[in-house]
Amino acid sequence: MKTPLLKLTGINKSFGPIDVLHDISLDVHAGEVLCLLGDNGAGKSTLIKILSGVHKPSSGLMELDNKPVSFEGPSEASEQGIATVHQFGGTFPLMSIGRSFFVGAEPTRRWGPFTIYDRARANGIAVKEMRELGITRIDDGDRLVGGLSGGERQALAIARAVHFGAKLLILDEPTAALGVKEAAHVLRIVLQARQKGIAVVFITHNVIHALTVGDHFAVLIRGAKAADFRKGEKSREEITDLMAGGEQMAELEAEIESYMVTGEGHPEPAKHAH
Amino acid sequence: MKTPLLKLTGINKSFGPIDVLHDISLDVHAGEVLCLLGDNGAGKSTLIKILSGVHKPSSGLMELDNKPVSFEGPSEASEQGIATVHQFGGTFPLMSIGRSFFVGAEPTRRWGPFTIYDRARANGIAVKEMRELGITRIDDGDRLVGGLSGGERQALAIARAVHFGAKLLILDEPTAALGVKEAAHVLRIVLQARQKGIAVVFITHNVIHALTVGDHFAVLIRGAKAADFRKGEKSREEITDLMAGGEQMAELEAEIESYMVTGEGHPEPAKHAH
Amino acid sequence: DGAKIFVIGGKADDPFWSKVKKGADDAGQLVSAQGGSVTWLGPQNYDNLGPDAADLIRTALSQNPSAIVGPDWVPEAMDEAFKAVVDAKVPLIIYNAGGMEAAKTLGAMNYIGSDEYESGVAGGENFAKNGSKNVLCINSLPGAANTEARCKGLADGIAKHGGKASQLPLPSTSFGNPTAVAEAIKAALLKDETVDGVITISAGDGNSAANAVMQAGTVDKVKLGTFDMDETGLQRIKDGTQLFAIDQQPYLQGFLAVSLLNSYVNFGLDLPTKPVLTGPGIVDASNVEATLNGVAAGAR
Amino acid sequence: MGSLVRRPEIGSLIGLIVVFAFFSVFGGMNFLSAGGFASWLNVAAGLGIVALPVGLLMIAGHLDLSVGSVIPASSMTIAIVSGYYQAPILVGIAAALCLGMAVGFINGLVVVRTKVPSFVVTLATLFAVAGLTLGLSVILAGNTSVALKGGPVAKALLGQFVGGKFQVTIFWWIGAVLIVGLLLNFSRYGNWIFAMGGDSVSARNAGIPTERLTISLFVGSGLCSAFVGLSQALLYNSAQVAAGQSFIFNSIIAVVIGGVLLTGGYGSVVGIVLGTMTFAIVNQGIFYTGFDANWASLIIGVLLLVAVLMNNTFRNMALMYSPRSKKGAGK
Amino acid sequence: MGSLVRRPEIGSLIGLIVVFAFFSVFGGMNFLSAGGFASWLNVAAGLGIVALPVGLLMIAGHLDLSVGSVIPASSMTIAIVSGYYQAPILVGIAAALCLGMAVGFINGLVVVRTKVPSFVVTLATLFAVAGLTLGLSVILAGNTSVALKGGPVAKALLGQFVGGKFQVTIFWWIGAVLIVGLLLNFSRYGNWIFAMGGDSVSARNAGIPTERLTISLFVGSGLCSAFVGLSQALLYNSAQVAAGQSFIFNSIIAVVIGGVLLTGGYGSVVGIVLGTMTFAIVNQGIFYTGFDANWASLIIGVLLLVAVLMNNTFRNMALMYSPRSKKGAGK
Ligand SMILES: Nc1ncnc2c1ncn2[C@@H]1O[C@H](COP(=O)(O)OP(=O)(O)OP(=O)(O)O)[C@@H](O)[C@H]1O
Ligand SMILES: Nc1ncnc2c1ncn2[C@@H]1O[C@H](COP(=O)(O)OP(=O)(O)OP(=O)(O)O)[C@@H](O)[C@H]1O
Ligand SMILES: [Mg+2]
Ligand SMILES: [Mg+2]
Repeated sequence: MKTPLLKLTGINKSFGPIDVLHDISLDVHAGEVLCLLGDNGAGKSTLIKILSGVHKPSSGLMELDNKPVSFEGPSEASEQGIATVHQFGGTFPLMSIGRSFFVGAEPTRRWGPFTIYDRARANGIAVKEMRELGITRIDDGDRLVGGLSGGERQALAIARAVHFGAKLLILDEPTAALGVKEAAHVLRIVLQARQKGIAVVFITHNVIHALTVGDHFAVLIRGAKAADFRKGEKSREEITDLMAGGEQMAELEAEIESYMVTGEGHPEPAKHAH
Repeated sequence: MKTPLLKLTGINKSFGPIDVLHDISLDVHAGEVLCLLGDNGAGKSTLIKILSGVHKPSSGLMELDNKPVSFEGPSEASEQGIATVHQFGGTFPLMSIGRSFFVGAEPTRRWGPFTIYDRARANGIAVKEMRELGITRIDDGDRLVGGLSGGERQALAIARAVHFGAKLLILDEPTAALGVKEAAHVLRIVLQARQKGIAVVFITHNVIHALTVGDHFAVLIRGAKAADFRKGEKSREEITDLMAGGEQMAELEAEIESYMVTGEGHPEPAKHAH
Repeated sequence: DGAKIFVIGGKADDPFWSKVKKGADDAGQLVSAQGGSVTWLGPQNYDNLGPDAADLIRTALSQNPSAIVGPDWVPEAMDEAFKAVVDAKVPLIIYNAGGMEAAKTLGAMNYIGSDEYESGVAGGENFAKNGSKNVLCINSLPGAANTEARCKGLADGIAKHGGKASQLPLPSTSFGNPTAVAEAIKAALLKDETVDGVITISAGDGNSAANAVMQAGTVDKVKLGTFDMDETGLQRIKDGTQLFAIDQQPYLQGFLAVSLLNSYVNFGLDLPTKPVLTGPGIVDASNVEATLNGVAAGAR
Repeated sequence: MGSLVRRPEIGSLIGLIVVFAFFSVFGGMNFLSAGGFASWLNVAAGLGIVALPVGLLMIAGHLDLSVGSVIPASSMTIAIVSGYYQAPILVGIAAALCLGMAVGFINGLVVVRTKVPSFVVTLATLFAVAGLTLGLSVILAGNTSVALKGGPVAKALLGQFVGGKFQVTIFWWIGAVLIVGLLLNFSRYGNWIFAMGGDSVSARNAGIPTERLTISLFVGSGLCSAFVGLSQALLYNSAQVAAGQSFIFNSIIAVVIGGVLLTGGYGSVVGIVLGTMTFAIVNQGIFYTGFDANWASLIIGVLLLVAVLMNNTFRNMALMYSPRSKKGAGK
Repeated sequence: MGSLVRRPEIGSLIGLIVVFAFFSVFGGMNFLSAGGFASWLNVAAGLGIVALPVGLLMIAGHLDLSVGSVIPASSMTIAIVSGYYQAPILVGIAAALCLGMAVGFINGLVVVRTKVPSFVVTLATLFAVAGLTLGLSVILAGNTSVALKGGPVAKALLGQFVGGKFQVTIFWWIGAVLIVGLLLNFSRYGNWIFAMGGDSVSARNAGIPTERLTISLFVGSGLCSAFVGLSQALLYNSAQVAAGQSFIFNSIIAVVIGGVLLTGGYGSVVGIVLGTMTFAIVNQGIFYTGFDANWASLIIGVLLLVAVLMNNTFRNMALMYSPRSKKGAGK
């Protein structure tokens, strides 16, 4: 097996007295999608904030390409080719689409003695990359981000990360606000990135999305790694139970189905309500 | 058929020059769940903002219990028993869970000559209602909302609406940020509300969630109502295509599956990647 | 122990009051040499001059003072506090504002100084003497008791000789911005061509006024005066581009008040001269040379 | 246990203790005497009555700069009505209070209707009211300062020194603190104010009458400013027109030192009170130290920074502190 | 087509036109003469040089109150160094500018390190620098006002009236506008400033060196304030200790009238320039009208409100306007 692109060993993280992550060890390989699964509050976002340099781990070792690293801030992580879409934010409502796309990595051109921001190029690239994600309604890179719908904004953040994710692309619930078509585009993009040899960390609460893109799965329960397996090693039901924090979902689902029966006839009762 | 609780006839809405909703007519019945589906930017949130009094329609008629209504603001709608969870916001990061839960409808008790805010009761109810949604880790209603995870906040907003939704409960992508367990709890709660005779408007991008709770489906495409059907009248594939804005998803899905094949073996290829 | 003397005065960064303070501090060196102390209490601003000063008097009184000096700027607001000082048998000298009148009614030992109003009158008379008929009094701090008194006195002084003076109150947005003050004065000069005299309530504003007169092209017609003075202004008097500056000899007000109280507390000495007048004096081309040295030392 | 230490106001309290200790050391017994206490309590009372509603506004996400001209305007109103025109003192008081509420109402109405930031709106009324005060005073009373003699009852209630040292406004301040404290912590309005400052769109969506609430808060701030103005006129038997910018800054400073977020959504009455006292002590304590007055501003600046730093550090520590050590992640 | 009308600055421009028209009618020929133009341009220049960096800071989500004491501190520095001690004028200029940058650096560092809101930090430095200026001036020069005679070169570059009317600072202002305009619209730093003001956490996550950027912006504002201070000293041949507190408010006002959001994230250089000019015209135009100067503040207040209302209305209209009528929903 090749050496992992990113290797975590015994990572712990606490905020003041609150321990959020326990002794997490994890490998991320180039050309593979790692699905990070877990209940609300399990610590997924906290873990990827450590990968992307937002937080520093309280203890533990992080190795990139076999060399120990410690990021002083997000800019160091992005210099190493790690691009992240965080769960919230990441776009700036009062900025134009082009500017928001390139924030922190602006394209420039020479203008006489000056190096100036290349607005036309920024807008062009931003619009093109959004289109790649199936957002075809946006043709003007000067529009303000604030005027976009929730899903459109999410797509912008993802497009940005895909554009800059040289080595490792981290997506924290990227499909949460997206419509079925846009979500499918994101899954496609993730698989394309994988094909290009980029490592992807993908967080989702949607089992189908996870099963569609994941090569490798890690499940967090209450801040500890509860399971770590490869595609095909566990059934969908087992994965669902793990995502629910290790609890049996069968009972809850039975209850839901009992309510559903009160409705007047329905097609093919879905096995898992997630 | 009974008269609808809420009836929209020919609703239009435009923001300045931008037309967002076209001639929408819709019935919402007590004791039924109406699933509002549609692509990103289709106008779903705008439509429910009209129902909840946030926006006024540019034209069209809205009838509640057979009487024409026009809400001057959200407070009038909530006085009529309409409770809404909007897509973003709705909780206040720097307020306690109990206060945030009861904002605008504070429980009070007598204290000598004064009527004072009943903190203990507010906290108690808030924590209990969160627990109903499967959020069992929260036991202190004095904790600040800002310290909750994304899903926990979403659950708080939903718990609040469920508590106050006397007649009509509107949920805009309530399960977007939730884990599988919490999402299942929300679905259960929706079905429970339906059983109690409450009307529910439910927006989601998740076909399975829609099929689980919906009695009635309305699909918006580019601001116009493209389809309006009851449970069982359309197949899951047809619904998925409608949710994608009327486009054929088959091609995109085939592309995704072609990428997936490059992975090393995977279980039961999911038919629809949504 | 020596005398513990409290001096109530204006803002420490006010050019006029910094000279009073210098006088008090210089006299204070002797006081400290004799084991006493001098403490300066001044308001942060002149927004609320009477009440703030009354509070300062009470603050001084709460520290077991041997003696207090203070100006009676707003008698209605401050007299109650001064009476408390006298009731507590603390020797009191009124200075700078109020006059012997106030000192008598309050039961103070003496009055030292000129008076804002009297200074204004002297300025008005001096304008009249030099042929000005229509004078503008530039008030960059309108509404404050001390600056209003200056402009009021000026108007009364010139009126005695048949001229007239009007006040140009500047909005608070201009305070402390010399350009805004200069441009306002220039505009007023352009608007009313009969104006043939300008006086400012402070030496700093005087520099702006000189500039305004220059910009308006009225150097020959408009005569310039200031309350108080600084080196730049005196240089103009020397060069002939400014007519005069009104001098109250603020240094002496602080110096004499502290010295007298110190001698009284330590040795029971008292002056029969009542009141002790330090001004108003007029500095013009005739006596500017002698004044310049004192100004350079921060005493005038 | 721990619930006291956990309160975020602990930060403001420690800031207050630091400056108090500083001046106790350098100001000596005089600072600690009744007169010394009166000296900063009197200042704190006037400032505090204004800082309370300004703090509420700030929690609700607004600012009110117009207090700086409402105070002198109200002073002049009572002085002109009851001093110059000799109307009964009650009429003067009513006129001054109405003036304050009217200015507040206009502020609130314009902010709500036009959506112009309250900073700009109240700045405009600051100038407008200052201009009106100056212009009308000169026209009506022919003077920029007017004397006022209150009757014995008015004096006793509003313009008296208790024990020759303590202004009665201190008691009014205590009353105001109780009312505002009740309002913020124990009434639904308190909830509304926090919600509005936290996210005004969500607050409106939650059914809070944000417009009415905003207007009420501005009226409250106008009322309190007018009260301070008229009580000063009664206390000092006179009123003067002046462009008072100091109250504007000072009230904002007091509120911010008290831990209220400038951006709204967070703050407490206890914090505002502690902030007001801290600021008053820093400002007045300096007179007890014997330091050269030339350095007063420097010392004030440094102490302000120290107080706020203490405040921030301890508030963060308090927010981090959790009553029982929570082992087990995800919590 | 339409791209000009769509620019949000159209609002500020119309606000400016309204007040200009007002004073053209009431101020008559004097206001429209070269002297009349100079009158407000001179004021706008000094204010504008400070308003630019203050505006950048505001877009980035910060405030700087310390300009109010950096200006007199820098005036005093050059006057003491080159006036009192007779050092070459270049040394004085350098000393004054260094002082400004040092204060800015301290502001930035403290804001970045302690996370205390910049309002409080710069308030503390406002007091501290004012105190230091007073204390040191009295110790060093024994005076609170010091005369300064600049040499011919220094005078020509910094303290001259072109044509006897126009201050050279106007040209420095134009230069500053060009530089800041370039910075904000055509450099990556502009992007960073907007992003930081919009959402500083996301900006940091996006790899922007927010700390360095914040410090640089404060240094810039210190530098510009110092420049204004020293040019005033050269222009008026003297320097006073008394604080230029009006600059604090005035710079914020100018920036806000120019459409910059007080909460950060939005604004433009053109807007700041238009706001500065509007404010200067309102302030100085009044002296060209025949109105009684007692009403100056009232008129300033009303015109400010009118200008901002115009501004808001037209900005919203401009943002609503879309070049081609977009039929078809969802767009
Ligand atoms: N800055 C912080 N300070 C204190 N506690 C925190 C902080 N950030 C996160 N937590 C806590 O850590 C836990 C894990 O949070 P995290 O955001 O990583 O969860 P998550 O797995 O991403 O959940 P979700 O699926 O809801 O997004 C939560 O209980 C949260 O309250
Ligand atoms: N206040 C507004 N001003 C201008 N345009 C708006 C406004 N609100 C929404 N829109 C536009 O209306 C369209 C519909 O927006 P809406 O938020 O209703 O979509 P949605 O169906 O809820 O999408 P999503 O699934 O992404 O949440 C979008 O194209 C959006 O840009
Ligand atoms: Mg998360
Ligand atoms: Mg939506």
